[in-house]
Amino acid sequence: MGRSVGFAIYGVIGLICIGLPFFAESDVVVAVMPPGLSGSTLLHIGILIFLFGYLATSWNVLGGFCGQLSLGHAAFFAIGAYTSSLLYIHFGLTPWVGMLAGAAVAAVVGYGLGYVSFKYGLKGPFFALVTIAFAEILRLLMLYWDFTGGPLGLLIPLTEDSWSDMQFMAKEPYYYMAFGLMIFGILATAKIGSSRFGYYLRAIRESEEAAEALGIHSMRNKMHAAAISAAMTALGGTFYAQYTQYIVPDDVVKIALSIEIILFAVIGGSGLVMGPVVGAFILVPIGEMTRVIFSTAATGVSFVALVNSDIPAVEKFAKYLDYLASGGGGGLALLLYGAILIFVCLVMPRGVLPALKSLQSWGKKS
Amino acid sequence: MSDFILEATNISKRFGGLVAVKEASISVKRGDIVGLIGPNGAGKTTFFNMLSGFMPADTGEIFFKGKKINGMRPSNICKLGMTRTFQIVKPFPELTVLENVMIGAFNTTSSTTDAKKIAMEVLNLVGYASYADMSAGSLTVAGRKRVEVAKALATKPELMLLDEVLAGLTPTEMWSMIDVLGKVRDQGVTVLIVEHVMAVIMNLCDQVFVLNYGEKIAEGTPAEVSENPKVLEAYLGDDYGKPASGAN
Amino acid sequence: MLSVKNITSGYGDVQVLNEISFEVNPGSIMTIIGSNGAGKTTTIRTLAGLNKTWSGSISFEGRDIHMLKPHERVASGIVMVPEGRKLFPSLTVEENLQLGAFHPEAQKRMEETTEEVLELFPRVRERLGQVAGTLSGGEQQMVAISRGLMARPKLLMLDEPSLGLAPIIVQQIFELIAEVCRRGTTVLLVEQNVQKSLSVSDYAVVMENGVLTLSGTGAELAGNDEVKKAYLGL
Amino acid sequence: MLTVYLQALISGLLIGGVFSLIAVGLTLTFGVMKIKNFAHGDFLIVGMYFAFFCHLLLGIDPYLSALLGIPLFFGLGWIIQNYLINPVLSAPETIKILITVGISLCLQNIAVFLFSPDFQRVQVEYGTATFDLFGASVSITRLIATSIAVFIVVALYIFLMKTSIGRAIRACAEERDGALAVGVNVDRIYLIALGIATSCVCIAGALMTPFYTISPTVGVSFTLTAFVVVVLGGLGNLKGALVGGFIIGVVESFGEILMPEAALKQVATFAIFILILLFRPNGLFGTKLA
Repeated sequence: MGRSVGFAIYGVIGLICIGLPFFAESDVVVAVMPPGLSGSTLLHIGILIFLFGYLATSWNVLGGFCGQLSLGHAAFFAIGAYTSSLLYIHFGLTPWVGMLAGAAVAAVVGYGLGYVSFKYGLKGPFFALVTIAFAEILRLLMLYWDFTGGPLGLLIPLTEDSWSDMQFMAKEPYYYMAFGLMIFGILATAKIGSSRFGYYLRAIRESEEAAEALGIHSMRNKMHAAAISAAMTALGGTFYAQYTQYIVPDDVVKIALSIEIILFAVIGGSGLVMGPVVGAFILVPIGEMTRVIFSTAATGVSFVALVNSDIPAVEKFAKYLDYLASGGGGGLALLLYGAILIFVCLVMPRGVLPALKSLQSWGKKS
Repeated sequence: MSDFILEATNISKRFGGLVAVKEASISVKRGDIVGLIGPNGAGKTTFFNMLSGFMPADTGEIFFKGKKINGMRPSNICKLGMTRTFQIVKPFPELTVLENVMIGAFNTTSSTTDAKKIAMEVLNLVGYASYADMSAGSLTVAGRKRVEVAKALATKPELMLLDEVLAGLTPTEMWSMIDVLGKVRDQGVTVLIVEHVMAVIMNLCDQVFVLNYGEKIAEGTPAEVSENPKVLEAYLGDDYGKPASGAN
Repeated sequence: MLSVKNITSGYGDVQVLNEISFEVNPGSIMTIIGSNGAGKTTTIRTLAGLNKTWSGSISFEGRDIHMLKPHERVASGIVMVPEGRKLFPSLTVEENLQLGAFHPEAQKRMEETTEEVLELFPRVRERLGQVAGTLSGGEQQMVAISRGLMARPKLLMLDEPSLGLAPIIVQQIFELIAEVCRRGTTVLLVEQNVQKSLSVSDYAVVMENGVLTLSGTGAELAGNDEVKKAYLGL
Repeated sequence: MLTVYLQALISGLLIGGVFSLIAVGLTLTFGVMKIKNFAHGDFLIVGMYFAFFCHLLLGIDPYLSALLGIPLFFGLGWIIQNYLINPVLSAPETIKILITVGISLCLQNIAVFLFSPDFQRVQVEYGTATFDLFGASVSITRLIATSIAVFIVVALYIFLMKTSIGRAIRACAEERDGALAVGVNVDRIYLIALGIATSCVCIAGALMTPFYTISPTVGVSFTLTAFVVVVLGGLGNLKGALVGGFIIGVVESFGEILMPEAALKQVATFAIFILILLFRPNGLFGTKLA
């Protein structure tokens, strides 16, 4: 009963997602949207939801199912983005193949990172620290290397609309690709979750010793999880590179990206197939709406100019309040994410999805 | 193949200055239920950890089915047919009872359907099938211990090492667990059991080894061991049997 | 002095104690004996406030204490010497003792108490400057008891003081416990070592699987076949 | 050539003390509460902006505001421990880490919201003053910052070793149950410990303002640096954090001249970090507090 209701809800949301591009520009949708939002931004938000839902789903294989807290997944994202882009720029290789190459590179790196970390028994916060340090090293190297374009990054040469080059002027094709990516992520993790491998990962998460006693080679399985998770994340990186057609290290390997990926998974419900997707569906719109609504900040007063201006203190303060009311210096979206993360940790540590489920069963009982 | 499924000779373990196990030897005959007893802190769990591969032995050799298993990782030892339970039970708390047992069952199959079937058989055997869908984290101590045994049993072991599966149970729970252990033996599984509750050892075991301060102080049938003065002393204090002096 | 009525307690959602009731009379040594896993440690931790009292009541000198926090119970005069001693291993013995007198009342009289305690435990005096983690098991147990006494308890609760000690040391420890009681501190002892603990106890109860099954004076229980059965299953 | 190395050594030592002060707070949190505080470095910006506004609005010297701010810094740590961290102490490790990640996100973005992501500077007249030492130039502000930082670390060490509260803090770090048994109010000790930890970082932040640009995101890299120092010195080891701070300071400044590009200096630091985590997880000096 509960299960079929769940499937029905997912189905309806899925259908709305598929249909959205057809009515994004319709009068009804435009009328209910907050000011400043166009149909195209709506699609952009959709793409971000799917992409982040997919990335969080990829992270979930290692972080959720297997319980190894990686705080450096942006590294794999960047490997995916750069590998396919470099192959495309230098050898004209289609990103469709490039993305597989990126996934392969990421898998090897993930496997290696897993090997050194797990061989020396790094767990919990220490594994997290190694993954952050690894991502930071990669970021610094990418800023330095010539072949990655250094701080200027890579610009993907524009062609006309082309499926083989994975390039389009319109948003719709990207929208459906992102949607497909997310569906692929859901199906892949669902398949993993119900297989022996998935059971093994959860067993390792809950007690590595008990898992070993039952014949589970914990190290090997953890490494497999790291490789799969890394490869899946890299696919998302290629998509991102093609979508934005411009990548720089400070966008694709930043710590904030790693944290956002985890955020969606944890807030939605890590270790569950749908948890990360639910997290992205809840948080990305909140974040993006906040950004859109308060985007006026950029055109408003500059904080530095205000502070250094010679006007009287009272007037200065009044102007400062105006500045805050228009969104201050920004950051509200991430501030909200942080606050929601804290709230979830304190109140529903297993995430929103399990909380909703227990609410549902509680409702049935009473 | 020798009669003995497990043979450990002169194994020792030292932690810093403390010798937890000192040159202890044990041999377990195929098909027996063998008890390993001793007062708290006698080194029984350390002994178990060495046998099951969770701790390397400092000295000595361990043979399982004639194959030397020193240095093998626990998962490989399990694949060979020896599994263990933990004194402080380690259920997978977020998983259901059935899923817990399925994880053991995956030792011999990669199919989820088969694993489910094996797990249900085992749960029926231990009399816990009706709890299959409960989450393991919500069970009582008795329930957790049963799941612990079921998980191990589902790996289809030839030898099971059970670490205090009865401690903390009420008498009723205890007797039903003893019943389970009898059924396990009837399945042809050899059992090596660490236990404080002596009643079990007396009723169930074919052979008993007694450890005290890391050394083996006695071995034999339960009847022989319970008459052994060294054992009485280890358990009840060195002047047991003399009239109590009282506090006054 | 201490009156425990129908308490239940446990860890997480696992219940260990099932409606335990007993009393401790002032100036006496009372012992709870039982095998491993019977719930003895849980009892002491519940009395000390480290485990929550799920139901029932604990009153100490006529005052309900089961709602008090651990440090408030120490201040009211109930002090625990935990199982496994739980010394602060990299602190010196002296610092361990000073920490024993942490609550303000005890801190005021620290010098006086230290003298009294060291007089009782001359071995501890010899080790004052040494780091606690480097002591032998018996010495550590003495420091643990001394640390407990530093709080000037009215009731001292000892959890398995004989654990892991050689028989000769066990003998010494029990003699010291009897001496502590003679000097005016009531003692609640939890032990697996039946014979030794019964020999110093005024009164004892047997605990099995979270319930109390037998009670009597130390001498009565020492000769009891039921006790032997509970331990050896004979 | 030799002067270059001497300069690197001196520059490293001059920032090392500040690293130590930051790391000491982290190691204390680690040792006492077993919390791995991923928000630790972000408290740096609290101290920085505090000093910035004290200087801008009231004309107070940053060194004085480092002192004046202590009640605020301590209170902030106290409140965060009480309302956010104490409630999750018995939760799974992941939740304990994630809540500090949440705190980090909030601190950073509150600063972005209130003060914009732009860089700020505290302009003091002695800001660029230097003196010459064997041909290498020594920045006065860095020298003062490191000296005060080392002074505070030593004072904290004495506090932990000699006072009754200090002993209780060490007791909690070593053996929580033992501390409960002797009647230490452990929850309260935790509040004090995080209060001290945040104070250390915030003071370090204020001390850095005369020579370091202020922005909401500077904290992140210091969180990492602090973890490097703490792991190097031994988790929960105060002396280790003091020495480790100087080692990492020197490593970074040598990295700056030896690596093909100055920006890569942290690659060396992080590489050392990973190697230590793998091969010497107890650090150079073991794991005991103090």
